[in-house]
Amino acid sequence: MQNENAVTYGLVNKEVIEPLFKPSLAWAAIFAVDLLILAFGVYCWSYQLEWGMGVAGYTPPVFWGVYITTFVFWVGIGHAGTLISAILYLFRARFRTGVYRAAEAMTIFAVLSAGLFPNIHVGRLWYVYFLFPYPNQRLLWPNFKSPLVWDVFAISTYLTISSVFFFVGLIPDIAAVRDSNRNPIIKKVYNMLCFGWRGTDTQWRHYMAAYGFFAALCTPLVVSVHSAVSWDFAMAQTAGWHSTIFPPYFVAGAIFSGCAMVITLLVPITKIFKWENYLNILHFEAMAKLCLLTGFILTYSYIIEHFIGWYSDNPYEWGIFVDRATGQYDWIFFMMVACNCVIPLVWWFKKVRTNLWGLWLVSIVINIGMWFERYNIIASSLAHQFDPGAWVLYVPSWVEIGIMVGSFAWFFMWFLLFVKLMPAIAIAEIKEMIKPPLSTDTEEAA
Amino acid sequence: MPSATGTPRVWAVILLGAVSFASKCENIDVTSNEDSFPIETHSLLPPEYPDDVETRISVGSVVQPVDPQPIEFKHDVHASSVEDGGLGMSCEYCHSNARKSKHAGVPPTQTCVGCHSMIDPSGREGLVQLDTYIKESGENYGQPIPWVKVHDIPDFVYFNHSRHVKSGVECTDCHADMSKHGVAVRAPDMTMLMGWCLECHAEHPSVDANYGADADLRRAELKDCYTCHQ
Amino acid sequence: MGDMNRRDFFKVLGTTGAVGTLTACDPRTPVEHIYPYVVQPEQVVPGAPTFFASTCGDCVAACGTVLRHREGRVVFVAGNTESPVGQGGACSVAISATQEAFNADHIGGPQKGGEDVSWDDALAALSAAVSGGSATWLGRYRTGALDRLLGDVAAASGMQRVHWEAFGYESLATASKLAFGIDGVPRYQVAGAHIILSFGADWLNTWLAPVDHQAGYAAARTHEQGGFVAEFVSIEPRVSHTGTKCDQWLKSNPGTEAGVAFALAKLVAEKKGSAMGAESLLSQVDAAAFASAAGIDLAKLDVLATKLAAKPSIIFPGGVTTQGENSTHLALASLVLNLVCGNFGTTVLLGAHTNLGVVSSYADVVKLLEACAAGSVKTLIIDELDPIFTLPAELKVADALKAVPNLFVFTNGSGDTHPENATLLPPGSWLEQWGDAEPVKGHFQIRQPGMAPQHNTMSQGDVLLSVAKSAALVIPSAADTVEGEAEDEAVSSTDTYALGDASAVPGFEAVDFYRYVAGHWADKLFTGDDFAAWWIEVLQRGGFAAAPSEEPEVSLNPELPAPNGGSALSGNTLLFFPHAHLLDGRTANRPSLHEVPHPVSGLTWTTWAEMSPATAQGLGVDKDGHVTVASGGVELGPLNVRVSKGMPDGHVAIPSGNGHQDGGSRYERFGANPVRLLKPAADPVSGAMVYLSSEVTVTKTVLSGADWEKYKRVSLKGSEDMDNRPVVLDAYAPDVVEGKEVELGHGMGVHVVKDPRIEAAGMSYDMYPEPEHPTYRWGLSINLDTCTGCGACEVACNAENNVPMTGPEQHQLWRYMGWIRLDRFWQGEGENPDVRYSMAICQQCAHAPCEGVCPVVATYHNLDGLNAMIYNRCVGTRYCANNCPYSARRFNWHTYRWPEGFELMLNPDVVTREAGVMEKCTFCIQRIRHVKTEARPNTVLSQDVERLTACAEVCPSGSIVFGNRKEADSAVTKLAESPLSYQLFGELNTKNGVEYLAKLTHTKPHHGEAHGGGHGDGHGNADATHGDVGADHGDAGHKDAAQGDEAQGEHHHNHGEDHGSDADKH
Amino acid sequence: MSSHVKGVFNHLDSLITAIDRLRKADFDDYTVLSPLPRHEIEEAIYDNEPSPVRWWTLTGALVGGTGGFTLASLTSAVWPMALPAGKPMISIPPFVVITFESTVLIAGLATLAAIIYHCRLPAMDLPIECEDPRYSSDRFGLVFHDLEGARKEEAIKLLHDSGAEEVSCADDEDDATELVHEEA
Repeated sequence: MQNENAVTYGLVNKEVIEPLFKPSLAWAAIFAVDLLILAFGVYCWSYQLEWGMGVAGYTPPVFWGVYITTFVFWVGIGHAGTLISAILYLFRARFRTGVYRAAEAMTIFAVLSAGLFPNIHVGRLWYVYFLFPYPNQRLLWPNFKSPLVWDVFAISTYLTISSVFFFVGLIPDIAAVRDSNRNPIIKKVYNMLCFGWRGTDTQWRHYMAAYGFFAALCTPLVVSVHSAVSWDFAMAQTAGWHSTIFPPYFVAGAIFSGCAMVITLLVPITKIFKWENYLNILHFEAMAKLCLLTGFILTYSYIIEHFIGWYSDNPYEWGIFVDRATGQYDWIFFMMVACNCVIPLVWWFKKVRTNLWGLWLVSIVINIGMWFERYNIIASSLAHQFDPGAWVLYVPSWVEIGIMVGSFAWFFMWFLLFVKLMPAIAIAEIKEMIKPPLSTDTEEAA
Repeated sequence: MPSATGTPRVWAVILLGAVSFASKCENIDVTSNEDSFPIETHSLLPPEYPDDVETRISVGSVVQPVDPQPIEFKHDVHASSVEDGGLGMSCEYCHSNARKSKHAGVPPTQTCVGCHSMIDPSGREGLVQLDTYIKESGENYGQPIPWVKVHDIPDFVYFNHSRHVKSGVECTDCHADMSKHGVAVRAPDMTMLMGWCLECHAEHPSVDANYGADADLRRAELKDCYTCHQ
Repeated sequence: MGDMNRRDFFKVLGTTGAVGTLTACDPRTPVEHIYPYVVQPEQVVPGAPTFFASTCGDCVAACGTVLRHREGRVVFVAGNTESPVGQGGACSVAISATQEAFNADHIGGPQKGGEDVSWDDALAALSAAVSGGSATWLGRYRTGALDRLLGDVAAASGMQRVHWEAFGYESLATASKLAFGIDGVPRYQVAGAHIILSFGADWLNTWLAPVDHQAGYAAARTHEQGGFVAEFVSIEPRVSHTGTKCDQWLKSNPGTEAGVAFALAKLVAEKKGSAMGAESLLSQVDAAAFASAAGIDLAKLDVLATKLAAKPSIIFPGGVTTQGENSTHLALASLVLNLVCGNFGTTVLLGAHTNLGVVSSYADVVKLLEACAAGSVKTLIIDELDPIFTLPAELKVADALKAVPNLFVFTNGSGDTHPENATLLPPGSWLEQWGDAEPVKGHFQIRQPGMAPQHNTMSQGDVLLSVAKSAALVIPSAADTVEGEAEDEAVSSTDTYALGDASAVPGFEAVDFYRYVAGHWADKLFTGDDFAAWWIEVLQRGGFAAAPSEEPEVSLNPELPAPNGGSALSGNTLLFFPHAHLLDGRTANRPSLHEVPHPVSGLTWTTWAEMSPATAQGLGVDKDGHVTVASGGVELGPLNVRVSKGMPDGHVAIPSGNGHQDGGSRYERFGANPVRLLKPAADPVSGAMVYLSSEVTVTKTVLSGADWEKYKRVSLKGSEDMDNRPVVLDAYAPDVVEGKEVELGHGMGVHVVKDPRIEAAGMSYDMYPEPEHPTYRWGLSINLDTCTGCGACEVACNAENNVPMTGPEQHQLWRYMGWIRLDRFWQGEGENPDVRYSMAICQQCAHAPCEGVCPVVATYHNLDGLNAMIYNRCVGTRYCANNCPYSARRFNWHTYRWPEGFELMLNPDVVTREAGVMEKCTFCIQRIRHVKTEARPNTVLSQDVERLTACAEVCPSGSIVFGNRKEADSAVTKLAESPLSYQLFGELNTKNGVEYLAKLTHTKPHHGEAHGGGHGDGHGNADATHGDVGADHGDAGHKDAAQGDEAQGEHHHNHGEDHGSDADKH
Repeated sequence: MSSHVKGVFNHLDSLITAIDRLRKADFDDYTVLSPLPRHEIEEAIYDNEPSPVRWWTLTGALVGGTGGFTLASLTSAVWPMALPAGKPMISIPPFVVITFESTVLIAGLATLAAIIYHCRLPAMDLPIECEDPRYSSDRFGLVFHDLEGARKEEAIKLLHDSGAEEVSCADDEDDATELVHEEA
């Protein structure tokens, strides 16, 4: 808090809760457009369900494409939230407080989007329940040795625990919203949502203990989820995927893209809701620095990946890396390197990373770059597999692009609803950052 | 700081990028060659059966009532023992392929004619029904009797009657004791679900009887998915 | 049974269930019925197959076949191992015959002007026309009973017979007649040849008896059989499909092949010191002039002649591509060369020669058409020919046919020849007909129907008999000789189907063609006492071999015309070549033959223009481009471009078979028909059609929008070469023959460095032990040397396993569903094309990458060593397919269905798959299950399984061998132990069930190749390859490629460089 | 009906003072309400005694871990002949992932259960004196739920002395409601 002395407990409540429940015309317009795009995405999916997976541009042996690319992209986005809220909570990083609620919400919605994609992607959606372990008369169970089942476990655990963590964090703030609102229906609903929270000493005591444990549980989970996603690739034999570097590389990439997405989302919100008291250039700069760090890890991973491909003298490995850089997908490779390795370097200049435009634009570039990184890994490796007799070119179809765009609309739908219905800044925790009101202060002032 | 004039420009750039990417998209026409290369759709709504298709309700393992058969064939009269007032015929007299083929076989009209040409049908409904088929078939080889299927094995299941019969599995181990039933029925426990097959697939006493020392291996093989799935 | 008619016999038992997908939400399911037989035939057991021996009727080869019959329909066609032509193999055309019978566009019965007419009316019209005299029969080559019946009817009615086929053999027949006085063409027995020389005949795929040739070729290339590995030299302007198997390609200028053959004959005669009676002919040959006209170095011919003089050889004549104005001379020259080399009686047979029946020439057909146009032909009967499609546009065949008052066309509805004025008479497919053939002099084969006619059809034989009867022709019929009750009884008691009452026709008792055939056989072939027993045996075995014909003493007719070596054609020539599957277009109505990628180009559902890289560059097109080819005002295009290293610069090659303009079948209208570009011309000696003279202009076509989408075609062969990856390894043939240490791949691929200490310590490289296989470990051995890329395995696999046809739009996205991907890698350049075929299928790995990643255990390793795939458990995550290094899995992107009619050809033992399900090769699990079930409770199988899988069963060259690797003495185990055997991408250690045998090469390998990018110094010097040169190069020291270290890698490099410089000096 | 005493504090230190005093005076039926968690309050009331939530988390983790591993192993054993990719029936590396994820999942859910149990959620029937909108904004509360007579007086005095901004008491619900209104 730059000016934490000027902020009082009451002011926090007022400023954070004020923008809720009053949809502006702009908000309504954006929400309407968002719903339209989402409807198109839903149409694309139903079209695909009706006609079969073939309406997507899959070109065997490219069996994974835009859907898995977008899945990994959203899982990656989903990383920043829990990272910020859990790991930074344990490390007591001060800049976390203003950012974490929105970041966590972003996580949940990103994982919700990500969770759609395995369903969109499978050939027989109507049998997708086979992937879950449940007792059945056939005595059949999933294959716990498959990375996809690890994914099922990792993603569903991550979604469950993050949601619980997110919701537990929200309870006192929902109570605050309830108390500040006069509408009896909202009061009633929010009272139910916060389980009648009143902030008694017993409640706070167990709450805080549990919150610490959640943070502790989420921390390894953050690392494990994207590692599990990376194992989808690393555990496969496919050249360009089969690499031990993948888990750290993917986790770094996830944090990179997640932090970028936080910047992308929070810069406009801060401006619109006038939350400079709680979210300001210092927070964004800290996020940008985190991006710079993870961006460097990512660049290093790219270099190492290519170096090992060359050094191994394995024609398949090296073939794939040469093909990525010079083959039919060279422009994707170029996008990836430009957006992830080169352009973010402008954040080394303090002028850029303390300028909201500089932050916002580069963060969007990073998000685009990270999508292309996943596309680069998935499509190019599969289009250029071991057997030269099966080398193809995969181009996505409009159905795939429609569903991908629809997933963004799905994500933003939740986020738009969230900022209007829930306090996007953690009221109680902001208060913890503020010096508590003491009788001595009053005396001094007097 | 974001300004009012800057925002549309940014969106325009993003939109342009999206459009240029989308223009590279594949457009897959699934319906262009319906005559030559038909593709079936999976309707999101329940299928609509044309009026001329008879349907019946079938929910999972629930034992369904069987539709009326064209002839009210009395299994009990044919199959129950002579002491019980039946004819004591063996199952394989009519279902004669059970030992030879994967289908047990439904007898040709010819088989019925063998005895029923000497039996006066008058007054008995089932026999009258049969008689019309025999008369139709007779010299002119008329239409076969359109029996209604009682058990429907899914297409992806490989089931071979002869393997089971030759191994010493009795007909009544799976089918109801037809000497006690009239028209063909489904035994209540014969759910035709995988779990039901598994109940005795590796456990049936015939495994020990037939394979002796190799029985353990054979039991494992009997649980191989490829034993029953194709 | 005596009173049954043929339809009742095959009355269908309808126990096939509905294939519909049942979604979970709707509780209703259609009621299904069981329709039992009314009278059950004794030999039919519902659910069990019945087999009928028969004879293929799709080309002159007439291979023996076995039809698998299930519940009233033929579901699979395989080769008959008892047949000398074919020897158990079957080609793609024979296997796809079910698609002819069940074709949705098959006409339901006789038609006139698009209207259905009754057989009675059609036959009455035909009888009236034939008995009116001056009828002409224009049809395919026919042998056996039909030939005899035609002869009888012709004699009695004055009918004229013209027997011609596109891509026919009139030049060779004329040359044989001219040189040796035989009717028919020689039979080529490749098995004994050490040197195989061909002048453009596509003898492995479409020419004469390809299945037979392939079996012989495989024998000649297998050193275990003869102690040698034959060397194949191809002298032709373009590397044909057969030419892709050659060890040396001598590129001739188009039109000069006859000269090369004459020059070689002269050189061989000089070396052998004897011209075997061709002295006067060869004295007129100027070898140097002929060689230089052909653009081939005389020294190379001299090397070749030395080999021909020293070793047994076989020389094939020219084929369609090289059929120019002197095609008879080319055929003659090849016969003379065979004579000089001493091949008659060993590899080239004149006694048991190939029998084509009556052979008329293209000139005869042209003459007939002129007569038609002039109105002097009153009655024309066309027997399964498609003259409008297969004759040049300039002849205006359609107009000529319209001028015929009584036109009758035997056709099942496909093809372009169905003019308005014609009466179409559907004969049905050969799967539904009685008949016979005499493909080789002295060898007789029976054609037995495998099912009742699916449509209202009547075979040619039956039609002719009916015509003879109603026209009351008195003909010396074969039926006369079926005398006495005994033989009559025999024919009717064969229990195959019963005869009706014999109608009393004066002097003519055979009421149907079945009886006629039986009578013919009784008359010609039967010598014993018990006709019934003999006949049953004939039907069971599919034929009858009379005593082998004596090989005659060969003497060359001394008065042969002066040798015409031909001259190189100027300008851009159209090199017309037959499509491997579509032949002259007669099979273009079978979707499966379009669906299977063309073996060399990989293109499907299209016609393409093949050109050399330089030509393509000159035109500014690449493999994605399009061109238009024009000649004499006829334009053909847009055609897809295929850039091939096996093309001469400047010329363009276009395959036949595609592009019916008015085709009766929906599957015939793809692509374009290059015959339209040809100018009508005939060889003056034999009257054969000239395919080689047309000068064409090629222009680039730029397409956009919908046109681009429509003509955009993707070759289903990924990379042109192996990109230095160890897919198809090679071995140096002389090393193999001499039993030396064989080094596979010559340094190509990944060297897995293994530490000997690990094994010494008793440790394993594997994290987990190999799974146990208690009884069976099914394995397949694929010989990539004898594999000719004919594609029979692909067609058979698709037919056996109900693989859906997806069509051109889906192919643009590579969604070909066939489980076999026949890869073609063009490794070499110039004289050594070094084309390698690889049959990529599921390798049935013991440590399969696909299995571990399936989240629902839909794929797993079973106790028999199979990589099982349970379709109904599959959710469709497609992870397995991503993880398959062999890209062997196929995914059902849509619920592909079969057009109406085609669902009848489905194999009832295999389920069809719905959208979202992964599928792949299962080693024909339904067949494995069948043999295991037959043997139970024993585990030792009661039958030989070497050819159990569909691909192995039909493979004409026997390159695919199936078996149990747990049995030490099974063929597949022995092959796996061969030093030539390797596993695909063995360094991945997936422990495959499929083993490949390396391709053998007669080119001394260069180690530099492996590291030098594949196009470097290693190529283009085939002259320096055989025998002495380079014999000092590294044979020793490469005991184990797996132990190769850095130093050895360098060693390889040095050899490459050394050799390269040697070659330069040479 | 209860008779409660309610003190509203503006300052944290005053609240802590009040808690310390009333503990010395042996009051035990009181509740402290605050808009944010402050360690000072917890220390003052519970003397740093750790919350029992940790046992829930530990139990959940142990159950989840063993459960996950057992589930994976036992289900693999149902089909001993269908072993994918040659991996043994119980392959440790893949099962470690499952074990880890189920550990976290069950531990997290157990912790959630702990909150619900120990915080007595849902807390819809808290005494009326605990309901004050200011407690979630900028005021602290210290309420006694059921005091009579002298103890009540003592409590009121104690609150006043500690620096409570406002002290009120009521004998039934209506009064309490009134009090709230007064504040507003």
